[in-house]
Amino acid sequence: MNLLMDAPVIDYGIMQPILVVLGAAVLGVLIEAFAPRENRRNIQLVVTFGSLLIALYGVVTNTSEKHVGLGAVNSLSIDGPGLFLQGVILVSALVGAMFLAERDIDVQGDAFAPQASALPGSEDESEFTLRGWLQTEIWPLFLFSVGGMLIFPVANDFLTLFVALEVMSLPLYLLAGMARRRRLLSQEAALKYFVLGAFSSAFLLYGSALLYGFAGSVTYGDIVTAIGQDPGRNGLLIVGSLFVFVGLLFKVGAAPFHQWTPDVYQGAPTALTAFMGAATKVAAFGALLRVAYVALGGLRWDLAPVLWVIAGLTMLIGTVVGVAQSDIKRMLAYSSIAHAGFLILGVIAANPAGLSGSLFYLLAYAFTTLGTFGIVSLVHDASGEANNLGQFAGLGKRSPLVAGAFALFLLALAGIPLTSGFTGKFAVFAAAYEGGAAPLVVLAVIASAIAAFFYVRVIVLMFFTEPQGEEVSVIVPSMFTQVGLSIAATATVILGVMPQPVLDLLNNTFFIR
Amino acid sequence: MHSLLIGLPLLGAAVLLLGGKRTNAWGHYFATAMSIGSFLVGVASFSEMFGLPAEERSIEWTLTEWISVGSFQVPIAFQLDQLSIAFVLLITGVGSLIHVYSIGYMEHDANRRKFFSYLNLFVSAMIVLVLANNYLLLYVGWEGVGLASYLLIGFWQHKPSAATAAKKAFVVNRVGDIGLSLAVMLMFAFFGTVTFAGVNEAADNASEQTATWIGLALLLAACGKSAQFPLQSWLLDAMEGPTPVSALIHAATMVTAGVYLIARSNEIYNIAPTAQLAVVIIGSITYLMGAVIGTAKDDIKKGLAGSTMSQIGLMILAVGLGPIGYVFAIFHLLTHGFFKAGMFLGAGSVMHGMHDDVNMRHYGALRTAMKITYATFGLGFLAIIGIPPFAGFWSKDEIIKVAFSYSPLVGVLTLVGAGVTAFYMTRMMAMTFFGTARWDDDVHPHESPKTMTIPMIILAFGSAFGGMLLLFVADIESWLEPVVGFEHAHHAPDNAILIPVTLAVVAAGAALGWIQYATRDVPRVAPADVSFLTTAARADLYGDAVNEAVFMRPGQYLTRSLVYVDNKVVDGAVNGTAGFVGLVASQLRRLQTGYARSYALMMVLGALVILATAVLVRMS
Amino acid sequence: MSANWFIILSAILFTIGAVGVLVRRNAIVVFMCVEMMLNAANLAFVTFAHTNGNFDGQVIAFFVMVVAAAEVVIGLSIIVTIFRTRRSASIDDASLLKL
Amino acid sequence: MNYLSILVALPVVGALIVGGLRSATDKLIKQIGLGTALASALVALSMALQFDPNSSSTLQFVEKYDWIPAFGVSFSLGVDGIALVLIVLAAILVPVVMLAGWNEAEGHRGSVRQYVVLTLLTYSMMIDVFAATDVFLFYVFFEAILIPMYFLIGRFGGQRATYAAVKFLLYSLVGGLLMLASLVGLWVVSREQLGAGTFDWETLTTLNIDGGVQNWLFLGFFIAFAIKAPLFPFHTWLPDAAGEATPGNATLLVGVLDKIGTFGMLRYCLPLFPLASAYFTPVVIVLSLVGIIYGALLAIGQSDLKRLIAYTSVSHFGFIALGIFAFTTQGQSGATLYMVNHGFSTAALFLVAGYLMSRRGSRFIEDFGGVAKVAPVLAGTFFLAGLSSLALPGMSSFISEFLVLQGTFTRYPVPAIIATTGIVLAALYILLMIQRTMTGEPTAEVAEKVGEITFREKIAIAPVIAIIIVTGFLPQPLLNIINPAVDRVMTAVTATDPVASEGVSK
Repeated sequence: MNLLMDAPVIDYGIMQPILVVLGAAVLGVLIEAFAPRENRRNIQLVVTFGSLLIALYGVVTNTSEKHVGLGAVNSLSIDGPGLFLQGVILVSALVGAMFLAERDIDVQGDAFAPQASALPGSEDESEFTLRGWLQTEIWPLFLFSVGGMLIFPVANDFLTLFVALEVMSLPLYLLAGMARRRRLLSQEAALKYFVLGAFSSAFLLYGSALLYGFAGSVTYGDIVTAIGQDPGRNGLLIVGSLFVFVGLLFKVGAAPFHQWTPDVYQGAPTALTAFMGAATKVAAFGALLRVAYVALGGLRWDLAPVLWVIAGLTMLIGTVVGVAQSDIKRMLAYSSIAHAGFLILGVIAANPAGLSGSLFYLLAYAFTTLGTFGIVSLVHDASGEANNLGQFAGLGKRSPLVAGAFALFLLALAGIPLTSGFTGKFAVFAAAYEGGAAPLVVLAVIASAIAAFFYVRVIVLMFFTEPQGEEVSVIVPSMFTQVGLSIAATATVILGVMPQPVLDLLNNTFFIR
Repeated sequence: MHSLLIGLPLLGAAVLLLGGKRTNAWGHYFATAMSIGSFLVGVASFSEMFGLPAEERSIEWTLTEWISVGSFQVPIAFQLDQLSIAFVLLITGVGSLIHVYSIGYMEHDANRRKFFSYLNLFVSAMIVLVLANNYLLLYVGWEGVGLASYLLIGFWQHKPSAATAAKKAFVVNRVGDIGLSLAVMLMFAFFGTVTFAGVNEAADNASEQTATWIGLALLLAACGKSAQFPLQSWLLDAMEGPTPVSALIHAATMVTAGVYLIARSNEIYNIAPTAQLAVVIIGSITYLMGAVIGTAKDDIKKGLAGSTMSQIGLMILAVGLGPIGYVFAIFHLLTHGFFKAGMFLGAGSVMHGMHDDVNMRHYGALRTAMKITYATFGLGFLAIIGIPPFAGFWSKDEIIKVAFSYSPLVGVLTLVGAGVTAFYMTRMMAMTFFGTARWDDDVHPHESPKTMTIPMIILAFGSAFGGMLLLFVADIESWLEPVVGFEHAHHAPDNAILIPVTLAVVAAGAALGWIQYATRDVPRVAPADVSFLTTAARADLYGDAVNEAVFMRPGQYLTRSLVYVDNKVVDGAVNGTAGFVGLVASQLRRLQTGYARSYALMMVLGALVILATAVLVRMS
Repeated sequence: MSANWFIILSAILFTIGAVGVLVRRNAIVVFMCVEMMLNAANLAFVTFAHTNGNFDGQVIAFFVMVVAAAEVVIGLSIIVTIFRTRRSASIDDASLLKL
Repeated sequence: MNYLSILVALPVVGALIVGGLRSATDKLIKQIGLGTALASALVALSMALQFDPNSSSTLQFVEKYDWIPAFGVSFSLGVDGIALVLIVLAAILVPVVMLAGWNEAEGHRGSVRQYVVLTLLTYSMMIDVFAATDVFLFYVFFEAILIPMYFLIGRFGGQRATYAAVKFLLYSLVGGLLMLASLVGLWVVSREQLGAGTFDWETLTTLNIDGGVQNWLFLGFFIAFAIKAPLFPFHTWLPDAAGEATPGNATLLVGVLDKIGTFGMLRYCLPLFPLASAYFTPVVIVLSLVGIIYGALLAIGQSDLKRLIAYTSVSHFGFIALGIFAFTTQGQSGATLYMVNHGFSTAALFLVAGYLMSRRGSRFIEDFGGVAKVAPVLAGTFFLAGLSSLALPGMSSFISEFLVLQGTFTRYPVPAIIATTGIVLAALYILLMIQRTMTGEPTAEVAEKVGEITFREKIAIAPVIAIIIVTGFLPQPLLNIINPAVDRVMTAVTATDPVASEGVSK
């Protein structure tokens, strides 16, 4: 008996982005422990932005050198789509970090409570506020989440998927509950997010267990092979794959697993919502696409009807209920639900065009989401952020630039040509039509029309309605937010007008297993 | 050179309209000169044509390509033949006289320049109408004269009645224009051409059905322009225009365009007996209607308008009789042009002297105050009732003769009409120039200036001798033969007793009128207790009432309802959809209870539903 | 003894956990129900590892336990914070965010 | 010479200059705007002169640049006769509108600078839409043009401008999205048949699409165009939008922008989906007829000048659609000419109505009356515009209306007869309006406020009136440009003109 074993050969280069971000997160924890309070923020910022940039550099070099393959003993599949998704997540994280780092909007500091453990309204809290302390723990938490997100879409087995899911979600649960203002709502959002998130991940896990029972392995490639061989035990396969879908569809915010979205989007600090809305959706859809295309590719015809129902329901609920919202963040949350519906079309398409279309869509969506929430965070009244739709009235007159940018993002969300949203929509719809889902495309078009109504309503409010009631003001933010918003706006325009380079990148890229 | 016929008056209109106030001083002279110039060109053309053998008299010339799409090719091209030169001379001749007359008549009107520009516009459009070598270009002239008529009826547009009358004339004419449009479309659809020559050629082997449809469509057009039943109602209102306009457009020329159109399309009608019959019926009805209306009008112009309607009805009746009728219809049209224009000018002269009062009950015994007017009007009177040897006798007598040869019934109708005509014309004559003076003290009747009387005198000559000139000197029967195909073989048999009978009927009518209105006192206010027929005639035989009840009121109701429907139903459907979405949204929103456990429940239910879906799909 | 019984047991545990989430108000209990669902999955993994004849399932069970432990940390901290703020551990009390 | 890119770029450059000159006075801004528009008009006219009607190629002045090769999308421009005349229409109307509505932008929410910039952007996009030979590119500008127009209506409109602008935007957007669905389908079909998806219009016309699929794809395009044009029952946004917009914007909207709808039918619906076009012809004809009569009746019932003109356009668009779906050369050439003529006559009506309304400060008919007495030249101009709208022979609109009717009659006699009744209603709505506004004794307010037409106003409107009258007698130069393009459409739908059954064989 040979107790020696061959050490697995691990390609660290391919995992560089993940390792850098997670390593930086660990470093961040140490900084919290050892660095003096007054320096922490600056050090954390350097670590965060530095690690994100290094990771992004890694993704870019891996992409340009076509350095792809399975990593970490087949548990990661870092292929073309995977690298693209990691890139999108990292860029979203960079822009999101800029919003998180913003201190000029709120006179008291950044968007997070000075000490999350202090009771809201307690003397402790006001003292911390007075001292101008910041909760710098958000940075390692943020980096852990980003690390989870980087793994999530490239996970090549269900265990890695589950672990990545938790790594990316757990910090977000916490961060969602740490808003500086309206702490009660923030904590409630955290609780709901956590309970429902844990509930859904239990489904995902149990589904994985059943699939393991079916195929004898949790690796995607083995499962799809097993499906091809048809070993019987179809009950395990169907229930298992549906439970996995429940977990993933929860994360992407598809109906009927969407109900956490408005509550959490509204309750969480807006800067975090921006990051979460963009990056979580990207990571979750990346994982969903991979599971659907790779692990369950052979099950397409059993899953297609289910996904048709979900897609239709999601699009309609997202758009129709969105019409009735009066809080801008909730409205945008419903918009994100609608977009999840559109994106499921790309999953249903089940063809290379569907994959590349969805990826493009995700890239476009990430920037518009960051942009919209970024701008929402700028509009304030006396008590903090002004989230009521009515308070946006007359914004066009007060600060045309911000209103103009907001209009741009909204039009992109609506899918108006020459914005990124249109290109993405077109790509996904075309793929779905080709994949035989023409009726869903028509439904998607109708849903887009309904959605257009509430996007346009905001534009009308900003440009054509006289402001009434209390004065709201648009805060001029620091360089962080300015740069972040500029990136988002520029990308939105470029992806609408000149999408070809990105499309080239996505052309002929497909999952490996 | 022939294009100058159109060009000169068009130039006149353009110079006056574009020149604006700068031309105020000399505009009316310029316009008159243009009209006279056009007349001279017409005379020159005529004399040139006169010297040529019959088959070479018709000439055509093309100005430019107009419309060419696929096989639909229409040039701007003209045709001057025996028929059109007759009209040209009438239009420019009478037109020039009326220009001259208007110099005096409109002297004090601030917008005299505009008036003359419209007159010039009318003359040029009317000449386009009669010179066009195809139906589409004819259409341009057709609506062009309609436009001029609209502008001139509504010339005093600050009077609401004038504006309304103008609009009414145009709209009713447009109804007729549907007919002309359809006729042109039918021609192209079935014959592939819309030129007179092409249609005539195609008519040789056209089916009777096609010809009938075209014939009926053209009749509708003629009804509109010539104020024939059932589109007659606009003509009486058109008297809101200045009197020279009534004389030129609504008596001598434009309203006879329908007769021209039917005569011009004789080859179509010749193979469509049904359409011919319809023409005769329409003509007959209008002939009698107009006459009856004429008996009851106290407004001298409206009386004359009724008479015009009636006389054109007679012409239409005549053109419906086929080849034997065309010549006499045109003949009557020309003589009518003289005497009716003359009488209208006379009426204008009377009004001029009577402070623009048109009510004959306020006239009486004017023969002494306005001698020239009296004499010229009297000659017109003799001509219209058909006393030999005046103009009307020759043309009217021939039509009655032909009508009898066509059908005794139509013959008797024409005879009755002649009697009624004699009655109402005598009435008019008597009420205006005879009896006792009934005018107010502040009115001082006086003769009109020379610019007005000279045209009247010239036209009176026409009323007196025009018939004989045309019949014996110009030999109108053989002159028109190449165009309308006068059939000597079927020439109506001379009916020896018809002339005396006709004269007797005319005399009876005239006598009745004389007894009624010259020998008895005419009340200054129209008596109210009159027979039903009189009441009806005063109300234009309820033509307007019917229009109002059948078209106007329901139309107004319809438009009002549609405005409502458009706002509430059509637009409402769209807004309703939006509202529905909103309603669904507010209901669905309630699912968002805020309780995490209910969200979890929804997730479990969702999981079960998709599980069920998958199982169902699997099983099916 | 057939492995099926273990799977049925795990399914029952999972269902109890799920129903517990739906019916219990106390946030801690709800949370424990979720943990029960995770453990039901663990049971299934281990059972399937046995039937499949490889160790993957058993290894996964350890991973899940670690993750579950992390989840507990996060979960309890959130619940405790809320309890301190609201003086209530009822999950239904947190229902300000709605509609 | 790259006429088309110059035409597209010039207004954008103008807009950038105007947008960039922060210190410029309103007057200078307007002058720059007008100058740009005039320069573009010159370019457009010289392009029209270079156009060879008898060329063997479908499109001329073709320019093609890759844009999104992944989707087979290129930035390709080119014109056939139909597109050319519409571009020329736009190029003439924009400077006219700018001059006629010189002071239009004042007193609104938006600034003069915004007004000029938005107008120029709209102008550039109009050219794009008409000149695009890539269906995707067409769609992009079809939608994108909504944005400047939306702001033009919303920021420079009347009291209910916001409502009208939103209505306009949402209607058009819904139509556009349906078209997007069809666009997607078309692309997928092209991918299946050609291997690589393309949006090149000429290539797409060669596809062989299954009849059932054609029907669905046709509907997406058609409804979008029917909303844009607009046909009954998709018309209700137009009276609101045109009623609230300034006269100049209403002119651009109804005179040019709405032509995209009918242009689209002729350019896209018919050649791309010939079978479906034939299949849906009865429906379209019924909608057109209803539109003709319904629009006219509603026009009669209006009390607001601008809404009245908008409803007359609903009627006129019925004629245009009728002509297109008559499938005869006369019908389609007539419809194309109708688009141009309607552009000019509507422009004349809206602009002169604008002159009137700016003087009186009201857009309601009841507030006028007797204008002819106080401002005869203004009244005369309005009257001429009205005559053009009621298609008086001798006006250009007569030619096109008659061609449409004639073209329809040879194939569908009964619809043509019904449509012909529209000419009576046209006379009614125009003359009633003229009577109510122009005739009678002027009221005190009219006498006080309504002055004679000014020199600037005369200069602005004169070219329009001149074109209306001259092309009434000389339409053939235009028809010569249009006819070959229409012949190609007829070939594409494999339609031939009916033959005169009792004609003389020569």
